[in-house]
Amino acid sequence: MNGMQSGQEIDLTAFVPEIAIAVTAVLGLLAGSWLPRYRQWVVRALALLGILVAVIATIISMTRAPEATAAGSYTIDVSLNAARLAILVGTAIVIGLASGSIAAAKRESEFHVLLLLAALGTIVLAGATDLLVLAAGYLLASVPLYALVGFAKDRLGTEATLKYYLMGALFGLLLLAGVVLLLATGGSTVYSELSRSLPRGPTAVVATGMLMLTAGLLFKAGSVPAHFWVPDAIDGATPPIAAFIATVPKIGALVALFRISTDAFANVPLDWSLMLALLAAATMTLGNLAAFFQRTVRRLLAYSTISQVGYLMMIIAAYGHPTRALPSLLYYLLAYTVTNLGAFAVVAAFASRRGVDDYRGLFRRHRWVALSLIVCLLGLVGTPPTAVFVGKLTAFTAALDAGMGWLVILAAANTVASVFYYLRWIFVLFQRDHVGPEASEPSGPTGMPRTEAASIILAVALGVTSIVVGLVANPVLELLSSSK
Amino acid sequence: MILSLYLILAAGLFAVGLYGLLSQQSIVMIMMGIELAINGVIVAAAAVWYFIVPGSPDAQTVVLVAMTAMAVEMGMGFAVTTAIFRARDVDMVDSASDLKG
Amino acid sequence: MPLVLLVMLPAAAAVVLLLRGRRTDAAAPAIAVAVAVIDLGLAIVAAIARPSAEVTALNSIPGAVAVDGLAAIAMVTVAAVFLAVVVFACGDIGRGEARSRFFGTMLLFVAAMFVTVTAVNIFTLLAAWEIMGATSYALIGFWWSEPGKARSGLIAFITTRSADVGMYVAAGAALAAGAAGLNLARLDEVAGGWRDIALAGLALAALGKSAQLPFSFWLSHAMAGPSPVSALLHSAAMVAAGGYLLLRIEPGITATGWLGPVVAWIGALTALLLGAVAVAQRDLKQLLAASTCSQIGFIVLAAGVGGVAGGATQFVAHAAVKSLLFLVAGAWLAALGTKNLLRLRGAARTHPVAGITFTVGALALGGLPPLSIWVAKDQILSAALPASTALYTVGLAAAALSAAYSAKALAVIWTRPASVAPLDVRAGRIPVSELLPLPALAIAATVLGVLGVPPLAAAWSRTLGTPDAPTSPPWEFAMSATLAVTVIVLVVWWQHRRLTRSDELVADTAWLRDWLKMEAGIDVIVVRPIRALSAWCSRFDDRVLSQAVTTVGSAVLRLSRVVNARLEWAIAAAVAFVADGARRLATAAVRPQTGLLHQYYDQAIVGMAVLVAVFILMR
Amino acid sequence: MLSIIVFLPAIVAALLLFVPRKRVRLFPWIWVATSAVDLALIIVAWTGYIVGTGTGFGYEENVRWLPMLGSGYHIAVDGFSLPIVALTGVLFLACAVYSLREQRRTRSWVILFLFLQTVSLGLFVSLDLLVFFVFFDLSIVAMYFIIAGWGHPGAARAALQFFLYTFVGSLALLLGFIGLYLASTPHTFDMVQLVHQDPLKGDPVVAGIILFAISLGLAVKTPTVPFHTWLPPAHTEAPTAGSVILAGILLKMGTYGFVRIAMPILPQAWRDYALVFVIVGVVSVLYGALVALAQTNLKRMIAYTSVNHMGYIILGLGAAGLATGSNVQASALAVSGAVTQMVSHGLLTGALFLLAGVLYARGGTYDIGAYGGLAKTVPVFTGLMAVAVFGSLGLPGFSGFIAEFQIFTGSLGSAPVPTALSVIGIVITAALLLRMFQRIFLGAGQRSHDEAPPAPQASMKDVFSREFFAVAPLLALSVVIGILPAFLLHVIDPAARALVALVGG
Repeated sequence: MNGMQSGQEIDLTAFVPEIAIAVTAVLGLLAGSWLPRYRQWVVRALALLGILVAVIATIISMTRAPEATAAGSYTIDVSLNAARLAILVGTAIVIGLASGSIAAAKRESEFHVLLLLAALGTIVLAGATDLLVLAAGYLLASVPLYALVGFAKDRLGTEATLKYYLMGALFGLLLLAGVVLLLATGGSTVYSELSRSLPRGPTAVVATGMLMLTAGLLFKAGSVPAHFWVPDAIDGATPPIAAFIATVPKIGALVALFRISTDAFANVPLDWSLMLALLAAATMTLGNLAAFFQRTVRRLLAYSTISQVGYLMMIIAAYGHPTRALPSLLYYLLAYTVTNLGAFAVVAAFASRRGVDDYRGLFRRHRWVALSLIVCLLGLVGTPPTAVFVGKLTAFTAALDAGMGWLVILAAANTVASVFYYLRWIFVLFQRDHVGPEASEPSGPTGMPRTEAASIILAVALGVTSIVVGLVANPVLELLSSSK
Repeated sequence: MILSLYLILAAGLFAVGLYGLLSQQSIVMIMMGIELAINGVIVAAAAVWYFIVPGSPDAQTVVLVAMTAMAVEMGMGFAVTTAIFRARDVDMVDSASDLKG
Repeated sequence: MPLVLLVMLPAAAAVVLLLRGRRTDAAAPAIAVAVAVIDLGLAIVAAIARPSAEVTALNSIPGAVAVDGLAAIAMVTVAAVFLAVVVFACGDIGRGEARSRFFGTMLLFVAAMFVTVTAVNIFTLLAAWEIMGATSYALIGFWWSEPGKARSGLIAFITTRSADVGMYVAAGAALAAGAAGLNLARLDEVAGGWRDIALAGLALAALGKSAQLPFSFWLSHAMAGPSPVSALLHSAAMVAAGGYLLLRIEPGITATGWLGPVVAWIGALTALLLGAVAVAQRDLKQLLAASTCSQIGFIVLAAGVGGVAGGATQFVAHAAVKSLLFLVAGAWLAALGTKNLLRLRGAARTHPVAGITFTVGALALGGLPPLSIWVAKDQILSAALPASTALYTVGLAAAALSAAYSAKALAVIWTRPASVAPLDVRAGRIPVSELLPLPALAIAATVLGVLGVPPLAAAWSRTLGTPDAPTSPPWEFAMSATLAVTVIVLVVWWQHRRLTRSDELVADTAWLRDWLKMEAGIDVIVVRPIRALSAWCSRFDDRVLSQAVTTVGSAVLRLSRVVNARLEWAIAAAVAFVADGARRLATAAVRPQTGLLHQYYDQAIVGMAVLVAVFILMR
Repeated sequence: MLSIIVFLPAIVAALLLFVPRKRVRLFPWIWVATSAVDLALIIVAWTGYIVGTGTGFGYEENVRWLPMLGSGYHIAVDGFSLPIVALTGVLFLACAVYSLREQRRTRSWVILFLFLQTVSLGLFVSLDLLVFFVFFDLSIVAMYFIIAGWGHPGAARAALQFFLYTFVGSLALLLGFIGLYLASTPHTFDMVQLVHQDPLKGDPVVAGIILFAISLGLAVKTPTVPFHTWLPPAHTEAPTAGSVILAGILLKMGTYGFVRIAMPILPQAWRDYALVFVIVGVVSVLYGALVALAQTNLKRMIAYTSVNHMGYIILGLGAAGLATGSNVQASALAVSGAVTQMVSHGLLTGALFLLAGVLYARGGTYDIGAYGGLAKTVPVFTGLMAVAVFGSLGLPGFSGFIAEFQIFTGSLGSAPVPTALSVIGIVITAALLLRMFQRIFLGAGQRSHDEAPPAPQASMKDVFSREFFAVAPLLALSVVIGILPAFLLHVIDPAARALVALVGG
């Protein structure tokens, strides 16, 4: 309980980002209910403004020493700040992607508000060092997304949201149960307390509690065995939302998982690292294999995100060597956010093309988008010099350093396998010359809706970014490894 | 001694709920199962607070959080049910299986 | 400097001619002759001045050439023969032909030959050696459009090159043995197994080039080329180069101890068997070809028994003689359109110049004293005699055979054709340019014998830097001389009779019949066995040796097909198997994603339960 | 200086992306100009290098890129890289000249090749494992697009096979690099430092594993038996210029990796396992030759001869590892022979593939049996092919002989039997190349062939000037090296000696 004594009075300035988002959400809700439909862009602007503020605040707080506040239940350190940045930027990008499809739609403001709330919940997830905050964050991060997935209220959207919601409910239940079990055995919900008290508790119960708690995070991260919602939800939701749920929640969940592994579970006399390694192995393998013969790009990307989570879990499994693992994890998360959103941006730009084959000849008509798509996909493969390559490199290094050679070999094998389906997509981009005239295209060069320009610009920008981030990896890594 | 009784009760609730949500196909029934299980969790939390860590606010908060979760998910669940019922008037999960593979 | 010019001049001319192509066809002969003349002069200068040159090629291995006694002799010989051949070719390779390709290749060839004879180390030698082989391919296949010509060239090139493998190995062995810069002269200094390997490798390459057993067959294919090519290849260059190389490394060969006898025996047997083959031939060029093998065999024998002086004499003498004979044969081929002995009957009478010069050459070839080759052979034999009597006897027999075939050819060309259907004289006039070189060569063939006369012989040996050739006992001279003379006389007489007889002479007298008895006796005692032996040998040569090679070749082909089919398939199949397994797994991996939520629930819960169990049991 | 040479093509490519499509006819000429300028710069660098030290590293640039990972943008040239860099410049120029008439999507074609040129140059000058790996992977990507985008009908599959195969290799390579990184103290990816540290001196087991990983990656790229099965389809399906670069440059990345990374950084392990490499080399030599002998498709045949020629390189390098005592100097000869072979193979096989492309442009098929007696109709083409054939069968006066002679001579002392066996390879190679030459060009005329429709030969045109000026310089260069090898060998020699000093026992 010494957490209570410390930081009894909560320093609000440390929470500026969270507060900014929350306030923006509330304001957005209020404004949205007053504004006429054609003026709802105000809410969008408001949301972006709030995010901007939050980002600036985050950058400022990066300069400050890490601190545990709110009775030790919330820790503001480099991982949280990195997570904040990734989440906020990701959210902003999603807003940009959605601007085309959602503009002047009714309930636009709700869309943005829900998005902001989900982002807020994810941030909380990333910062929590207390099981209760974790649970709260989980709820806040999940519930708005249920609504967003079904936002279109169409046939597939509702089915997607149904599955997403029911899976979420189940794993939220497990998470709560886990909280209670750990509380019962550890006598507290603060990580620092738990790390001291858990080793003394009855192992079987502790083990069950740990896994049940983790189950919730696995759900958010979309990892085995809680991955079932990923393809269906991403397939059913609108592209911007798909991009969001495929990218942003994972950031918070994985940071939280790393945090809880190092802060709370480290001393438990169980091979937690091996457990995580097994989960990582299962996740990456299943994701890659399942992606092999996907015909629609969204499901393909969905499974590819699963496999990416597997690689990320590989880093978490190496939590024993935080000096190497933590920067690697955070960098990989940033890189993954940029690259994955880039790929989804292309999908959003050409929402009409669902199947892989619909992308035939894209290189011909939209050279830049196609190029950035290629960059992003090769980036997801881990081809240098994209950002994910550096991420994968550090990941492999960390895992090898932690003595998990087998896992690295498996990851390498998986990477090779992944080449197969990414290339299938890339190859289609050039294929036009082998098939007939341009008439066979769903949308001609001019036939492309004007509204998706934003997505196109974003796609190109993200493609460039993912290379730039790769080339200037060093300062980023230095920044990320400044603490711990 | 008493604690174990509470825990048994909690476990029972949890198990029944789990069985419910695994066996049922109707969305509403599944939600019922989830609620039951959460109730079990709440009971357990209360017991923990009373017998193991009296005086600590954590356990109480757990109860609160659990109840919030219950409420929120209930609301969410009915929203989803109505939505899907509107979209394709079904309320059974197995009749919503277009997304697969 | 003269040395560099000697090589560079023809090389440069060759490059020009080959690059310009047909455009220089007209000028090609003139250029070639000019180069040949200058080269002869340069060769003589170099032979006196004994220069040496060196260019840095590889690290620590220079490309170096130098002239010592042996090289000087060889150079002059090559230059002279080349001049003769080129002059002849001006007439033989007609206007229509791709002259600049022909002369260009010839010049390249001779440049390589010059480097070969003057090479100081194995690197230089091998370079020139291989270029010689490749150019010979181009020359033999000169008429590439005619079916089989190119193939003959290929067989020649491949056969010699597979022998050259020995030279590559030799180079490596020499370096491993530490012979500084792979110097040929130093080979005998270093000791141990590497030296033996090196020398064996060199010897192998040499035997291949000089068409010794078991490589002889390629030479008969080499006949596919134009006559000047055959003349050059067989007399002074390609084939002779093999013998020359053996002479050059003779000190090393003797140093190894075991290699000498092997080489000597190979040479002796080649001389014997191929000589017999020659006797059996009905085609003039084939006969000459076989005889080349057997004559070079003597050089090889000399190198084996350490008779460098004799070997060198043989080299020179044979160069003159054989180039002469080939040129005449070529002239007749061009003029009369045949090289079939029976149809050449009486050719000497219709073409006196060619006939006479041919006669001189043939007599010299037959070892008629005191002509050049007789002297050379005797020097060799007398060197072989102390080594082993068996060798000596074989050599002697071979000599007898060479007498026999030369005599056969002589008899044929001089025997007046049967009155009916004389081959029309006007059919073929031999152009002057083709006649020009013949007398000179004939004279050379005659007088080169003086090299064996004691005072000169001593000088000769000094030039070569070898101990004086052991002067053999008088009876040896006597015997070989008588042998040669007898055989020649007998064969000519018998052959002549045969020809005339088989034409007419219906009625004949008893005493003639007695003669016939004698003739029959000779027939039974001498001719039949020779015939049989030669026939068998030629069969052996054709069937067994060349067959062996063809079978080896086809075997390699078959093997490669098998490798291609089976192994390639196997590896590809392995890859395919992996891919297929991945495919199966992939389909399996999608199966859980049934789209039915309650099944997701079951799977998730079961998964969690398993995880918990594993996790608890894992510690 | 060096960075300019490396990135000039990429910069031009980037600029070209903004040039409107209307100007597409300019692109090939721009490419030619760029490659020419680059080559000129390389020549300047070469002379500067000789005039300067002539040994060790020249034009060194070391920029901190990822100090966190102990990796930097560290590039330089030395006796090993300089010749291959020059080769790269030459071959790309030749390809540029050859594709002046490229009609299909010229824009992407030119840009891809310029990009690939930067990648290749960058790989050969890089002194940092990560930079090396980056370029190694990018080369695969670029080549994938070239094969898949411009190849013959079966290209898609061949390209995928190529990509997967070499990508597996590159990952093995990456794991090996990471292993080296973790083994070194302080952790670094810098080759020079790694050579200096010799991190795994004391740990033969790990060294063996890492050497295995690295060698696997490089062997796939080289390729050696049994990792070569991607090569024939890739070559057969690739467009001509693609085949040239693939055979001339990309294959060298494997062998270059051996001399640049595997040998100097893991000398002890190299010594321990040298015999394996020798055997692999010999097998590749003989196997490649035998299989090539059985081919009826010209491009496949050339591809297999590549396997054979690469085998010599591996043999020489392996023998250098076996060398002891007096043979060490000899093995220096073998190493310089191996490097010479890289250059020589680049030139000659490049020429052969270009000529194969010329043949295909005329006859529409690579089937050797479909041709015959072409020498009548296309004398110049015949001459070029004859020179290329004789060159690549290792005839003296061509670079191939210089290379193979050095390899054989230098290796025999250390590995007598394997070397002697591999010498047989040159006989088989000679036989198969000449057989091919005779079937296509010599003889009475074209033979009637069942499978392949006889190619139109009466109407066959002789080489166009662009084709001639693409091929002839390569052959001329090969002859120059064959006659005056000193200028090349003096550059290679110091590096070879230094390497042998590291590896030689």
